[in-house]
Amino acid sequence: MNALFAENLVGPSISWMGISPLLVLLGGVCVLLLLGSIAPRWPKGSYCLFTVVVSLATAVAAMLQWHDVTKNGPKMLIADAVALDHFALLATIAIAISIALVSLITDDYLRREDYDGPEVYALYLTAAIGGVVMASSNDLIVLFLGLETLSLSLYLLAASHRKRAESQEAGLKYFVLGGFSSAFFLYGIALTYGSTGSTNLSKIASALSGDSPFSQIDAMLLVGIGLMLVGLAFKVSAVPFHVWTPDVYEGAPSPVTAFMASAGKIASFAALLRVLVVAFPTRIDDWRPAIWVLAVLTLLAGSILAVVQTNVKRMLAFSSISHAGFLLVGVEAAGHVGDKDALAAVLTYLLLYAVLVIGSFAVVTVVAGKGDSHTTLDDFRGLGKRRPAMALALTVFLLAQAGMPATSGFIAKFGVIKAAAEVQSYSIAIIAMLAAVIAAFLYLRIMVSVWLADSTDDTKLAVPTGAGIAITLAAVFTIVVGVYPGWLLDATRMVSNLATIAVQAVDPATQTPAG
Amino acid sequence: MLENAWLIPALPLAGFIIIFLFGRRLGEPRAGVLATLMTAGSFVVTVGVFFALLSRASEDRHHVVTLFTWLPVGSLHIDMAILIDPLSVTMALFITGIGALIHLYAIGYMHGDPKFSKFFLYLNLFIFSMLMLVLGENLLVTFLGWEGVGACSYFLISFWHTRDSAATAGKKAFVTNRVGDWGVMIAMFMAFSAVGTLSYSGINEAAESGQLAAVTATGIALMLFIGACGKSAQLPLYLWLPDAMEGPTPVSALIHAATMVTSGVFLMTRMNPVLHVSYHWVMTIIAVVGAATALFAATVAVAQTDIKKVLAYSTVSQLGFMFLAIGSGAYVAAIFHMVTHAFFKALLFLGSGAVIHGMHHQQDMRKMGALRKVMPITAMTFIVGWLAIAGVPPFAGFWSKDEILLYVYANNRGLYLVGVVTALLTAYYMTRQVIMVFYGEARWHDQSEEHGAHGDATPHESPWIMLAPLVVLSGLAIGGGLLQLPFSSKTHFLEHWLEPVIESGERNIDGTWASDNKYLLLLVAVVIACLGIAGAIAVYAKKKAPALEPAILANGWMYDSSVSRFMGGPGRAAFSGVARFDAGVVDGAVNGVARVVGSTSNALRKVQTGFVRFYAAILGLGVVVLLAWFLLRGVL
Amino acid sequence: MPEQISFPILTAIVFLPIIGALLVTLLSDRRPEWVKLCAILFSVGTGALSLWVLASFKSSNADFQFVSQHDWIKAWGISWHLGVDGISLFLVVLTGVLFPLVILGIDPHHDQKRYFAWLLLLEAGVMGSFLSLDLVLFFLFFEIVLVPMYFLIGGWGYDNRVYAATKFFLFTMFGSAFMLVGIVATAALARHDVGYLTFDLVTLAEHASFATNTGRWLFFSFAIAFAVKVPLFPFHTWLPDAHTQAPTGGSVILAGVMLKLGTYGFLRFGLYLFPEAAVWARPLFLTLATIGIVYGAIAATMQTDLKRLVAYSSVAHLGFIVLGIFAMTSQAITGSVAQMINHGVSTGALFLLVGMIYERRHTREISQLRGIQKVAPIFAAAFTVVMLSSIGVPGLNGFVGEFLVLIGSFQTARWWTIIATTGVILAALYLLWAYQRVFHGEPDEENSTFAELKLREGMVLMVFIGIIGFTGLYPKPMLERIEPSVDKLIEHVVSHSDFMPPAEIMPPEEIMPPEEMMPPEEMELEK
Amino acid sequence: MNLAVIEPTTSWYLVLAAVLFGIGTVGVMVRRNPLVMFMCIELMLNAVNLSFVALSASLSDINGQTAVFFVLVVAAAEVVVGLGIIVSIMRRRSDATADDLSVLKG
Repeated sequence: MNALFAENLVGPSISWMGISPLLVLLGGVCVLLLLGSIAPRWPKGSYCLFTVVVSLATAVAAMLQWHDVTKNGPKMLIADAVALDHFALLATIAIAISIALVSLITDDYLRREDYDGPEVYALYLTAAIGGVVMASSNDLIVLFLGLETLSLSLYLLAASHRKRAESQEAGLKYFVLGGFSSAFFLYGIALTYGSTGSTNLSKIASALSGDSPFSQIDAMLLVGIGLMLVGLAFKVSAVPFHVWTPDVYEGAPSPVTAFMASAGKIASFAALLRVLVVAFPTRIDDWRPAIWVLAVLTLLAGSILAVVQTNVKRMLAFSSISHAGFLLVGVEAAGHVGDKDALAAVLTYLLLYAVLVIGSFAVVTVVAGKGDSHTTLDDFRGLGKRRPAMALALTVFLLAQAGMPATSGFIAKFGVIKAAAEVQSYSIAIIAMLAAVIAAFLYLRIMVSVWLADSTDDTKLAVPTGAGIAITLAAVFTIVVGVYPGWLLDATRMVSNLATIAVQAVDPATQTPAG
Repeated sequence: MLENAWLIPALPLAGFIIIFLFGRRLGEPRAGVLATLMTAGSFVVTVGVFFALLSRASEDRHHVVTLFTWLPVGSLHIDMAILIDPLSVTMALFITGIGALIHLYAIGYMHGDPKFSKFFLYLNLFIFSMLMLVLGENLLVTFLGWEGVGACSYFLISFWHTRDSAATAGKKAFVTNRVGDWGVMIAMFMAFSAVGTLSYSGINEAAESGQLAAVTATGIALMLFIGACGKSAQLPLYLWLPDAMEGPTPVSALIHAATMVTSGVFLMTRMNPVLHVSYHWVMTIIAVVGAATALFAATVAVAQTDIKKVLAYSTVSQLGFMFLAIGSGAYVAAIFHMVTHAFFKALLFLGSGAVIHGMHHQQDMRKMGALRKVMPITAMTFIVGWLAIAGVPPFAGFWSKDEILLYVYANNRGLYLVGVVTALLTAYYMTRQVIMVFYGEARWHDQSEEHGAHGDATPHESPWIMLAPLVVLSGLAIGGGLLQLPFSSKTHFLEHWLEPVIESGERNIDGTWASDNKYLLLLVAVVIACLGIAGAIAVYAKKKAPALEPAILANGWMYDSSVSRFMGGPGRAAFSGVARFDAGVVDGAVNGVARVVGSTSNALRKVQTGFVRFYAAILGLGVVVLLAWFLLRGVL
Repeated sequence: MPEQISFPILTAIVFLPIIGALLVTLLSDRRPEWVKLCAILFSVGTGALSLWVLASFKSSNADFQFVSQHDWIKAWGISWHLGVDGISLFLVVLTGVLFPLVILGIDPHHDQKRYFAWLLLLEAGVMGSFLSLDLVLFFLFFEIVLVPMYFLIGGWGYDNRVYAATKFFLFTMFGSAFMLVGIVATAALARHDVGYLTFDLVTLAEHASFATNTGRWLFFSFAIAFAVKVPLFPFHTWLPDAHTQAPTGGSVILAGVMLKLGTYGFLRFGLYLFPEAAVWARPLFLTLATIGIVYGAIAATMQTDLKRLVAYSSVAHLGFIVLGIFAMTSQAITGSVAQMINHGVSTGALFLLVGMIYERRHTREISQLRGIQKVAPIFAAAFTVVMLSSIGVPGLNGFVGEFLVLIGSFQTARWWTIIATTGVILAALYLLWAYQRVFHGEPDEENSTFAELKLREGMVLMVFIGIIGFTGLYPKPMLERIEPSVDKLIEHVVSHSDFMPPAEIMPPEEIMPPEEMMPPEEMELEK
Repeated sequence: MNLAVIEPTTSWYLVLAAVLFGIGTVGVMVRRNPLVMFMCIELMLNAVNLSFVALSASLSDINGQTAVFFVLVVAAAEVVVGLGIIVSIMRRRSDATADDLSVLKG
């Protein structure tokens, strides 16, 4: 027993460069909170500016690591607890970009609702930390920590609009259900640990690879996988674990919703892929059917439920659910061993969708007006007349979400469908496309009230700078990627097969003997 | 000369184009004059071509002028080409000749009509199309003309389109003809798939050389006959012709008596080798249909009171005669009758036109009578026409009708009987018409105030420009028989002339009882004609017997009305049924899907109750299901 | 091998309208005449380019010409591959000619800036779909055209426009949903044969070979999309709504070129990529086409709305095209391509005329119209010519395609053709009946003020009528450019399937072996 | 027989943990008071902790027990956040139950 302790108490070596993105974010949080509380109120918009800078710095740091990884190959950090590979870094970059864009929206929003202060930004950053940890974790406990960091920040963000009862309600719902589901997730970890003797994804994988005695204890493991799946399915809001999504998305402040739909989704899907692909490649036949069903349910329920909604925020919530379905199609495809395009496709989808959804919610934020309450279809009537440029941008986002070619949305969908088709899961691909047709109806409905319905009031809408920049950037990005996606795809294609490299990367010295 | 044959259709076309461009500016009467000159010019050219052809040996009286390639696709190669041979030239001669006369007549008849120039526009276009029809070197060029004349007849029937009856009649004519065109098209497809070409020479050679299987030939023949029934107003498609009388009278004379309606006969004659190789019952069918039509129409004509309707039904009946001839293999006789019929029927129509013109557009014969006093020349010429159609020697109609009956007798005595009865009726109803219009007491005085359109109330004789054609035509009606006299084979001018075209199809009746006793049959024909005339005189002039004009005959055996009742009733119901099916079922399915999605959505959204505990329950349920699956995997 | 030419003219044809659309959007609303001028300039420019293509097109060459090929999305083997051959040539020209006419001939009632922008974008999309030789590129354009058309119908249409536009959008998208999966699956499966992932049409068609069933599934995934677009019975119900609600310009374009995307797709992708499956599916599509012909005509007869009537007549006419395509004989397919053009011209003109009627009377209800020929004879004359061409009277363009389709189809699809030919009767029925009700009779007081054709309208119509007359009387230049590519396609089909083209029958002038003479039943058996 | 000799095996602990977890789950579903629901969640977390400990003991692997510490920290953090939210709601309506918070639905 003692020997065991002595041996393990030797602290693991930490490559600080490897986790530099995390450090940058952490530093940002600290500075923001300390200075924010010590120093008097910062000049207008500087919290936002600071957050943008931090997130960009994070992105830069991630890019540096990216090149390093490209040169020396992926590696494991901190006692194999954190993986440093293209997958993690791409997710990190995507998250960073989302924070930057979201903070641009938030700036004016906060002043409009007079909540100006560093807290929200700090929470964005902490959430981002959680997200990055989730995306790069190679150990279930670490993953859980990341997940909680992210979730706790999101609970608070959701409830952050103290004047709106909806916001409070959203916060509570999210909190209760979130805690509920993470309890399941944790229980799943425990059972998995019990049946494999480790919480390290790579070790779990090698433990299950057949030669070890653990491959016998099946039921416990399967329940473990199932429970973890529940936790993650909740996070990615897969039907039937989606119930919280519409309420929370509708209730939460619009920028926060944008953040959940972008960064939150990225992190959750990254985590889902890590767990399934890295830890359980040998259990594919168990979890792939489950994912298949979840995907189909999510696609259909998401797009069908959206049809009769009248609140744009809620509509976008449901649309985000059906997008989750598309992503699950990619996850299902990733289930096939040795298929790396699926991973790339999912990550690309996440990145592109993040930008789209932020753009859309940016417009919603502007239209919602003071009190963040004007979000019904009628409030969007005649937007084409009142703010042609912004209406056009919104149209671009909506068409892109509908998967129209020459927009990033098409590239995203195409990638996923391609991944599915290459592993011969045609049925799910077709279901996905048909769900997209149903979902298109909801985008059309929004466009109808934006362009085709005559406006109720013709008061010119003021578009604040930050939001304006965010919308413009997002729109440009959407079109550019849609027309010329080559560079992005070449980058994402480097996300190589997680499972294999994870197993390679484990250095045999740290292997604990089973038993 | 033959090289310039393209001028024949070109001149009327030129006339059409000029009037199309400057018609308004030309105005009356210059537009009419131009059109007439163009047609006359094309007649002159035709005469020239005729003599050029005559100067050749009879076996190489066959010349093709290719204008340009029309439809070249793969093995299908169709030229826009015209074929000069005895048949086409014969047709062209009387089309352009009579056409020119009727143009002239129309200048007078259409005097003062606001759409004067447009009338001649259509008329020239018609002449052009008709010439393309008869001169065409292949079925498709003929079809071009075939549809062209159909279109023109549509325009001209509904010329006074503000009259609903005229508009309806025009539409009816076109659609009914379309039914026939369906047959022609199918025939073309068959011919192409069997022979690989549509040119007459190709098809006919294939038929003569036995390359054309009897089955295919039969198919082609029948389909063409359907087409012919449409154009030449045979049962059951004759319906449109009586209504076509809504058009101006010159149109009735030109299109619905002399030329267009005979194109069916022409087509059958053109394709006679194909008919020859097809199963023999095809010919029987044609003969029977012809005979039936002839008799049917004759009976109907007996009871008509509209001066033009009588002539219309008589036209149908005479066309029936021509098909009877074709069915009996008497192509020469058919053509012969076609020509003579063109003469006297055009004459009669123009005469009736003159009467109508003189009566200020009164067409009801019951309101006429004793007109010979006020319009003597018209009366004279009309009487000539009457004698010709009644089959009184030595007028043209007598010879051609007798020729037909001769062949029919040799072919099938039953049909001969029908023919004879028809001839009798023909003589009867024509006499009736002449008496009602030109003899008896004048019944038009009481009409004067209603019809005082032109100022003076009493009927008046027509201007010379209308009478001149009448005179010329009556001359032809008298002498037309010279084309083909039965006395010796030397006097069979038409037969010799048409020899190269119809030799393979023409039936040889030498040595049959009929040909041996043809003078006896001549005598029978004369007697029949006289009987008919006498009967009519007895009834209508001497009032010896009551006039027998039952309503059923006046209404054409209720055929037309019942057809239109069917179309208006069940037919229309079926159509609108389809339309309703489309709106309800097919489109309903589409909208149904949408509705289903919508209601599903509405149902599902009820799950989003908003209660946290309920959500938690749903999560729990999900957990249970998911775990159930995994445990299932575990135990398996 | 198709020759590479220095100036990428096809790329220019696709991009010119896009640039135009952007410029139009940037121009200020306060100078409407500039906006219109800009729109006209760019559409005319595009038209001129397309005419240049027509002029310098090598008529006897069956290969793709003016090819321009560059990598676009290397990672996925998608390339910017444009080319034109006999099949697409005239569709491109038609598009190039139709758009300027629409822009010149019809003014939108409001927001003309946006209207023209959408219209130009639409032109780019249509051009792109006709020119692209890469599956994904084609899909891109095929799908992108929905957006401008959606906004044209929804923004400038009539009372029920939003419903119609949405129906149009979703219905078509439903079709392409299957096609996208089909496209990806095709490329993925062809990897083995081709050796690398590519979406290049030519490469796939020449090298890929699919297992019989796979090929059939793939074919159907494409066929659904095209069947909806054509539209083929029973996927046609979006068309009447879209046509009725669309603004005149939209209807003209929709009928003129957009429906052809479907039939063109059948030729270019259905037959070329999956010959075996296409041959196997012949009976189905021949039947659907024939049903469409008769059914569409019957439905048209009973319509009370003039535009709806024309829309259903389109269903019938498009049926002829599909019939020809699946009859797979040289005459039939050449005829189909010709019919695509001719239908585009005559139905386009018909919609233009109906639009003018609506402009004058603000109704499309046949029962509201009467006796127009008396007050507007020239207008009536123009309508008559167009109508006759649509009925298929010889000497006008409508006949050429129809006749070639039928005579070609009769070789391989005898009974279908015989039924289909009844369509010509019905066509006369519904059009003449409508004509009588609208133009004949005494005009009542609303109609007695019907304005005669204006000069500008007359100009536009003259172009249409000119094409109608010329193509009808002298189609040779058109046919001889179409045919080589068609023959090449048929050879491809024959060599990749068990399809037997009808035996070439020599006219009797040539000496022929007896067995080529076959009576109908034998032909029957041979099929 | 002698009770002392009965050694509770791992599975006992696991079953106990499972039962506790179940109670917690049901509690979340049935109770209306936010605080109680929250405590149920805490119960679930602790049930997990129990099973962690039991398993780590049976595996004689220290990592399981370290995990427990992390979980405790997380639970503490959740308390902070959760109470914060609940309090701010209560400040609005002192007698608010979870079911009263159902404005967002459909």
